[in-house]
Amino acid sequence: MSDEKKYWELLNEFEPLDDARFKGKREAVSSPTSRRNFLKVLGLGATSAALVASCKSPVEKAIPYFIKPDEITPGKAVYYASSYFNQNEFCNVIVKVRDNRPIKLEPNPKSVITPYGTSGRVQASVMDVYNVNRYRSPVRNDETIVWDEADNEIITQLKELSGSGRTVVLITPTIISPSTKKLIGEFTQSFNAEWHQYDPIPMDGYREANRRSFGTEELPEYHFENADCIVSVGCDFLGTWLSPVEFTSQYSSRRALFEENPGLNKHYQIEAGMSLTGTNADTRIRADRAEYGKILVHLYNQLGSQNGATQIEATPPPQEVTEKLKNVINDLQANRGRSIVVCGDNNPDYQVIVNSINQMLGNIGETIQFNRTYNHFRGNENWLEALLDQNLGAVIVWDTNPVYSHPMSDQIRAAIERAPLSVAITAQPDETSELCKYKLPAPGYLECWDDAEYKKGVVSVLQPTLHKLFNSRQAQEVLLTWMANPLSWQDYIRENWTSVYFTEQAANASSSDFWIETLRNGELVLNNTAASVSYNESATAGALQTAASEQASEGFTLELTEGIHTGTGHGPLNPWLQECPDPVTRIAWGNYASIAPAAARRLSIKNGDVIQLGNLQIPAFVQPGQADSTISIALGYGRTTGVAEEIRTGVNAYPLSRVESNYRRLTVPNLNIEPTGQTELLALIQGHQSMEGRAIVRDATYEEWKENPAAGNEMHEEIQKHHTTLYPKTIYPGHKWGMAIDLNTCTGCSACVLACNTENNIPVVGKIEASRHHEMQWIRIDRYYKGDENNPEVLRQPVMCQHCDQAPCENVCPVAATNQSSEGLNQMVYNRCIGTRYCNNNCPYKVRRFNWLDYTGADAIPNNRFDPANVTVDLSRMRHNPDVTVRAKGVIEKCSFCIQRIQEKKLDAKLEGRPMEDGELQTACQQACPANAIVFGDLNDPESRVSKLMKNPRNYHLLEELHTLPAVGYLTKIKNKS
Amino acid sequence: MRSIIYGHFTDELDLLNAVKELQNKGIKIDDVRTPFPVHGLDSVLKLPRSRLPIAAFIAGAIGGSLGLLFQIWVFTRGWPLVIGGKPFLSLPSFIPVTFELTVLFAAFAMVILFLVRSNLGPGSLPDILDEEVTNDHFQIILTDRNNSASEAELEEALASTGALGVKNIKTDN
Amino acid sequence: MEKHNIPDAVPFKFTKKIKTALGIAAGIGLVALLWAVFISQAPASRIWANLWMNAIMFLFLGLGALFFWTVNALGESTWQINIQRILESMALTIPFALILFVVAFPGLTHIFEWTHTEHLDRILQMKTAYLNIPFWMLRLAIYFIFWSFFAIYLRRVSLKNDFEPQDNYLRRVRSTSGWFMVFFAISSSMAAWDWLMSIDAHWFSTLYGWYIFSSMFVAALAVIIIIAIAFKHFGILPNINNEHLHDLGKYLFGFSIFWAYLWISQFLLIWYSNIPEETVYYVERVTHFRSLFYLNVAINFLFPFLALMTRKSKRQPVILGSIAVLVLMGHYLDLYMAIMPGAVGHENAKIGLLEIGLPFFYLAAFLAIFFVMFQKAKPVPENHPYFIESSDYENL
Amino acid sequence: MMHVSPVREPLINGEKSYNDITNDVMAPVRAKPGKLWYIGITVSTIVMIFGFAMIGYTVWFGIGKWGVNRTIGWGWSITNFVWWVGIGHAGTFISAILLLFRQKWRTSINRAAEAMTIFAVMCAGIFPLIHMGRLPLGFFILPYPNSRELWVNFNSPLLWDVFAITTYLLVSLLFWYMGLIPDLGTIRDRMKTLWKKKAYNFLSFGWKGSARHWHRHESMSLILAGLAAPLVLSVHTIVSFDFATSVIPGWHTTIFPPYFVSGAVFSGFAMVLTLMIVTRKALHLEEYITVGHVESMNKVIIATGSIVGIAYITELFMAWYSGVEYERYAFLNRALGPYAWAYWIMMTCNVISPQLLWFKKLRRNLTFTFILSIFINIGMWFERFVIVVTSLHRDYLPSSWTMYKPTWVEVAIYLGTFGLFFTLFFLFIRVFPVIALSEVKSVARSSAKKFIGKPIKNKTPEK
Repeated sequence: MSDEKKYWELLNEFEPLDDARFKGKREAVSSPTSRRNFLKVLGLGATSAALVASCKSPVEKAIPYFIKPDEITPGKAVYYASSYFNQNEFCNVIVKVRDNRPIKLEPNPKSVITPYGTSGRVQASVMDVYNVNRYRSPVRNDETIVWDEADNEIITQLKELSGSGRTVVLITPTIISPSTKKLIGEFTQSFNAEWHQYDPIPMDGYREANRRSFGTEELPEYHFENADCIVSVGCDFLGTWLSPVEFTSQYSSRRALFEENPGLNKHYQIEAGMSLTGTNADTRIRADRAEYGKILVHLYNQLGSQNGATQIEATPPPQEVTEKLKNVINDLQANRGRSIVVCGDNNPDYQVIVNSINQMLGNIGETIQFNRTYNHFRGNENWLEALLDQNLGAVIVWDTNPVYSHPMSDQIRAAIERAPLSVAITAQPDETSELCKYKLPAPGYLECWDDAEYKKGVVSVLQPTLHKLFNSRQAQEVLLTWMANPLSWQDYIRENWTSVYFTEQAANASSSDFWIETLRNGELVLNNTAASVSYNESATAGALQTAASEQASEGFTLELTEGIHTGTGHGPLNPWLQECPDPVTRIAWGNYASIAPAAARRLSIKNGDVIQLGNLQIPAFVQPGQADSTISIALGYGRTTGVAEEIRTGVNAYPLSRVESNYRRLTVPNLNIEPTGQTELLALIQGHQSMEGRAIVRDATYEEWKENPAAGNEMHEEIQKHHTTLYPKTIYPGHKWGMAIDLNTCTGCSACVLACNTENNIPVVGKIEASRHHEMQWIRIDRYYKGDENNPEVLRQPVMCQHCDQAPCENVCPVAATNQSSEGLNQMVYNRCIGTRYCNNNCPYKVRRFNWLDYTGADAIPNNRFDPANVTVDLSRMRHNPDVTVRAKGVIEKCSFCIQRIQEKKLDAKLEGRPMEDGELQTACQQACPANAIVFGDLNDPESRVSKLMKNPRNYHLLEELHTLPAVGYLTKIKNKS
Repeated sequence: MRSIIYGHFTDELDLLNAVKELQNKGIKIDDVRTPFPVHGLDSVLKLPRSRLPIAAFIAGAIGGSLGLLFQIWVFTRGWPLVIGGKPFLSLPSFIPVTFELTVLFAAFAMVILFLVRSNLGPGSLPDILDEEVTNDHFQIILTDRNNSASEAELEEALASTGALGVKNIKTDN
Repeated sequence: MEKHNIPDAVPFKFTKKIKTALGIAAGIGLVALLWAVFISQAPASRIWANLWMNAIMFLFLGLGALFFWTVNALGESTWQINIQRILESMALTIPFALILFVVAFPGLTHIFEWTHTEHLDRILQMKTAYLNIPFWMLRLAIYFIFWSFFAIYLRRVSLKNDFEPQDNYLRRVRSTSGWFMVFFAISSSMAAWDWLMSIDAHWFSTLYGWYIFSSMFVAALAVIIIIAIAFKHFGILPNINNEHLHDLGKYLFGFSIFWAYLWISQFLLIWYSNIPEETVYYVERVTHFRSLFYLNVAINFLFPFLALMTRKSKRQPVILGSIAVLVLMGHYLDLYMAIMPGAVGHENAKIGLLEIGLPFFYLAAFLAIFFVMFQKAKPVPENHPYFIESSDYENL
Repeated sequence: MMHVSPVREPLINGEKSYNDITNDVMAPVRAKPGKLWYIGITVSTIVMIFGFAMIGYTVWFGIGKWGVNRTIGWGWSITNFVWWVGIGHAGTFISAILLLFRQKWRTSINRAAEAMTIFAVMCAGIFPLIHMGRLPLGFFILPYPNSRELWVNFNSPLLWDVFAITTYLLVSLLFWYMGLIPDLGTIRDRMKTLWKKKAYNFLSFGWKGSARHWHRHESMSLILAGLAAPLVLSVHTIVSFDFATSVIPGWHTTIFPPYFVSGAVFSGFAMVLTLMIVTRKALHLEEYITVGHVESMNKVIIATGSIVGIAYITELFMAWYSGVEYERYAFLNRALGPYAWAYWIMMTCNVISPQLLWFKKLRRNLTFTFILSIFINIGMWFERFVIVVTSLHRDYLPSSWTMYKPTWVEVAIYLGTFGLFFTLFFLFIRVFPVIALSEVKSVARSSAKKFIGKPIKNKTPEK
């Protein structure tokens, strides 16, 4: 047996280690038992949630309306423009509100930042609003109090403390809201408070480097769409870095390879751990995390020699890396002014080198511009000093959780406990808020008024789409109250806008029109004031010196990365995010230490073996492509407070991060691995990594494509030619729906998966069920490795129901619960399904999902609900899309091509007496895709985009040799290999 | 009121001979009862071939056609559905059910007819003259109603074939 | 042993009259062949395919009889002892079939696509390890050697018993039959793949071997029935009675259903999944040979099924005999459907003088060998331990 | 009387008179059950009840309590289903097909084998029902008229199964019971207690042994056999269609119908042997179920086992020959993949071990036969496991490949069906004669030791 073969076996079929854990006793949910009850409670829930914010009159019953409010039509959704912001993710969104409940977030096509596509976290965020663990009213220590009491006590103490010279510290995450900033300014003045912004994964090192290189702390905007050559040193710009949704759109626009758009960019990724971006790279160069500095110096030296910069003495990176870097250097040099070099390390020295390389290549002002600079990531480590100071009087923690996310957790805890006054203003309990004396409940962002200036000169608004569910108050409202400002927060924002932005525009004459117009659009774009920066080379030498003199790491280097779904620690609260498998490892529910196959073999570590790393115990996962001496762990896991017991997963790795010369460092050198002998369950959704040489994801190189646009897909024509059939052709007289998926633009970000979850009421099954392969997602993103285990090529493929014209599943259902619609949809009739799972067995794509247990509470049998994530309690059920049936235990479900959307748009067109337009109808996955990889439409219309894509030489159907005639087409993956 | 004269043998070959002997004497045999089907007895007794197979064939044909027609009706008239791209009239798919219904109808019709024709069934009370008939007695039953000969002559004739335990009883039916 | 009143068999004479009749039949066949070659200028593939088809049919009759003989021996069956010499003589035609195969060898390239080694596609290249001329020939030789050996050896054992009853006769026959059965089980399927399935070289079906076996067996049964009725009629085997015909009729009835069962199993499964690599076989036949395709099922299943359902028809020589003739022609058609669409193609495949005439030659040859063989031995194996049982039994 | 050649082995040993036969066979019905019987029925009833409780548990909480998953939708449930149905085939094969082939040795074993058929089919029938996610709505599978004019899918092999299994159970029951009524009459006439007499009379439908009845009965039995023979073929054929109609490599193969039938008979005979070797001993029926019977059954086993073996090899070869990469992989994976152990258990038990039966000594060795029959039972279970699980666990898209491991719930349900089977079997041997009395008597004359080779006394002339 060859080594390669062995390797795939090592990774094969992760066996659930501990089936005994699966006790299945989850009847904790004390709620309705029958379907009738379910409906009743749904109604009640809606009532108790009161109604939309703008709805003035109290309404007694949800449906039917006795007196119908103007803006609500039962069964018809209302859409509001708003925005989502969390850490590094910002999206202008449209909130879909049905029967007064926000149920879905969609991209705002008018936005200049994110006109299409969202991230997965945005999609899942609707669940946060209905989270059962939220604070429901103000709490003093453990005692529930009323707002007035809290206000009075806090104001008194604040005045007292600031009067007595003790410091008042307000810690917030980065605030991008101009109005809030103004308000906080007023607050700090009136209470003599210090305001600090804190980012768990900060970018203050970048800002410092820019200050040194360009004399400005601004974070520039990157134009990946203009870059012909992208070189990323450990920077996950498609997954977690700076503004991934935006970057994905930009990047993918250069991957959509058609005759009219033939310029494929070239992407090099030099990295240690396998990142989402790395898996998409044309060439991925594997290098240890400890080599990044040397690599940057090497790049600088080599490029500098061609661009007249001074060389510096430095040991070059290992031979195998330098060998591969030659191409990188040549390509960068060849694409001066049309390339981007980025590095994903918060070390200011590294960033200074990156800046000088970009300067050297003439990229500054071209692909990297300081016009619409980013406003987020303003956090730094300065707050620590103030907090740990003995003079600390009051600490107000606003929706931030340093106790969890900072390595000096213990000192912070002590400081907060010591402080005479500690107040937490947050929606959901967290490790920090629980320490505070006062816990003031804040609403979720869908219940809030706010504004946001994510990028300079692009200001968005947030408006509530739901009456506050609990007795909560926005932090801004709290501050207003404390300052005794009589304005409501909404009016405050409006006044601020009138004074600041109204004058900047000319389209609306009256300020109220302007306000309404802004709310309608969700975004105001101010004139672009081109900023000029002056480059200063002098900082570079020092940075190069520091980087070149870095000590090599002994043993392993640990690299902490942001979890693509969990973010900085917000994700674990959201069961959808936890259940969505990581796009690289395909593991859901929890983190793990990724180690290289060679290292794993050397240390006899297998998937799930718990290892000791510093003082951390964490299960190991053998990750192909991982650098030999680097271990990668995702941050954001291991939350304990505010997360239901059952869904507490993973390990908090923040304590291993460090602060070095006042910058957070997410690497730890000189670590050793100790196997503990224990094992832990990993919910590995995809057990097999190799395509086994099958033509599942068809790929070719850019060169081949230029020769022949059908490169890699030659067999398509061959197979079509040999298609014989014993059946007559089925006629689809009206529409014939179809979908085309561009494998070249898809990055695997999983926004589609989460959008589908939200749109189609897909249940959450929890870690143990997921590990038993009982996951329910209707769309999955298959990931295959190809080639060398040390640095495999990665191919991805989103797979949902293929809606075959000759579907094997339909044939075998004994009760005809699944059949073909007259529009070419493979229909699934839940009511009729008796759950034989025969269809699923006979589905060659394995896209059918079975309700193994009563995940939703829709089952007729009482006391059997299985809901580890508490997502089917009355509150959480309010997020359900009422157009989609909640499936009962024992039925099969699967992708419906969002039939509810099809019907809605068809009806709209019919009422308006016009034919449907191409593109008018979008499926949820398509809508959420920031890469524009999914196109849906009518195959009977030869002019539709999807029809044209189906005729593209790159198009093929999955397993087309079986003659199932899928309605989904895939466009080949084209890599720009050198 | 009639007389029933019966006697038995312990060997089926003796029975066959006795039957032939009695028939040669022109005596009509009312019934022969045996513990198992004796080969050759039906031809000696000149029992007509059973028509149960014909009944089975007819019932099977009915069952099969009903099944086939029903399936055709459902898929082409009742509610035609496109299933896996198959034609509505997907005849090969109809074969199994048609076949099963053929067999089911044939088997049931035949068994029911057998029971009705033989007057057997749950609760049927047989006229058992000798309990050993179901063990090892091969019994010949004569009745004066079928024969012109007298009771005594019948008894005599039966005894002369070597029948054992010849008895004569009177019955109303 | 007590004497049973079993009529004595009359030794058979291969008379001149029969020889003349066979000569005429052979002549018809030759004329048909010559006409096709020289006058109608039929395409070469059609002529070679016909020679191939008839050779296989010729072999099948003998091989089917050998199978019937051995399977009865293994099942300790008795009723067929009276016709055993018919089976033996039919089985002895097997070695002669090799000559007919050899006659068709020059045309193999016209019949088998995979012999064109210079332009094979991807799939066919993968099969060359199995589908190549030397290995194919080797297998063919092995099949013939073993089949001929078993036929000749069993015959010898059987004849020996005629002169001096052997104590171990039954045991020897049974164990030889057992070995034959093991070999036959594998070789019959493989021969079907080699000689028939590989004509449609891309296509495959796991059932194919058994399907061809059933067709072969029914064809052989039909010939056995025809000969048995004829021999009974002409007094050669007077102790063939209605019970024997009834049993033969049941076999024909049952195995016609069995054939139909395999036919529908194969068709239904391929029709149901509709995967191109499999449907290609049926698409060709259903599109271009539509009427023959359905006629095949009608002749080989519907007719014998309906006609032989009653007890009477099975015991009635005229009905049974005519159904047997029909079924024999039906399985000739079945073989035609297996070979022609792939080997000749729908453009050239026809049912003309060649297809109707040529079988007469092969039939005459078959019968000639059969008669010679039958003549050589006693018409019934009198010393067979079950001989009396065979003459004395009844059907219900 | 038909002549029986002197070289034949007697079907009944001992100098048995008809009365002896009656008494020997009826003994278990008459006698008070022994201690072993009580232990047996208690154990099997407890196991059965536990199994049913686990079925209830599954229905209540969902199929998720089993080890099946998104890739392997059918695990033990359908494996067990096919296994039990297969076992059921022996009874019908013995009583119908052997009747058509005039194999007289069937008479001693057909009654018990048919009873086993019915019990096995009952056990089998449980699985397709409980494997449904929504058992309470299982009636949807029946084509009953309803207000929505919705009918079932006649294209679905699972629906064919509904018809096939129901028909099979009903027709087998008819066939078995019609054969039983003369024997129930015999028991009735031997019973001394009035209520028992009445009960058995009720059960025997008032049988009195009239020649006319026998005449019709024989004719009916023959036609029922004629119907049951293709029926038994059709049942496992349709069960094989469950797999063979699909597009899954390893499932979709045309040889499945005859191969499944053959495998069914193979496993069924093994089960008959397992049961009969014990039963003949326990009920002292050694002279009726002789070593000769065992040898005959062993011959059927080797025949069907070899057919199964050839089918395995054909499948393997054809997977290679097809040139289809999925087919090739599926079979390679069977033999060498993670479930190779199951494949080799199957191969060893089903193909290799029965080859030992070529030796006459072993064919006639009861201990060996008993052990072998257990091997075959295991092997045939694994055959179905291999087909169901290894084909599914790695099908077309490697991304979806998984492994399958049963949970204790599945195991308990399987054991529960054993409980059901043996409970019924224990009741059966107490209430009904395990050997077809009248049929044995009808061959006793010609095939019992003392008559063999004797001349024909009177020959019926040709009509």
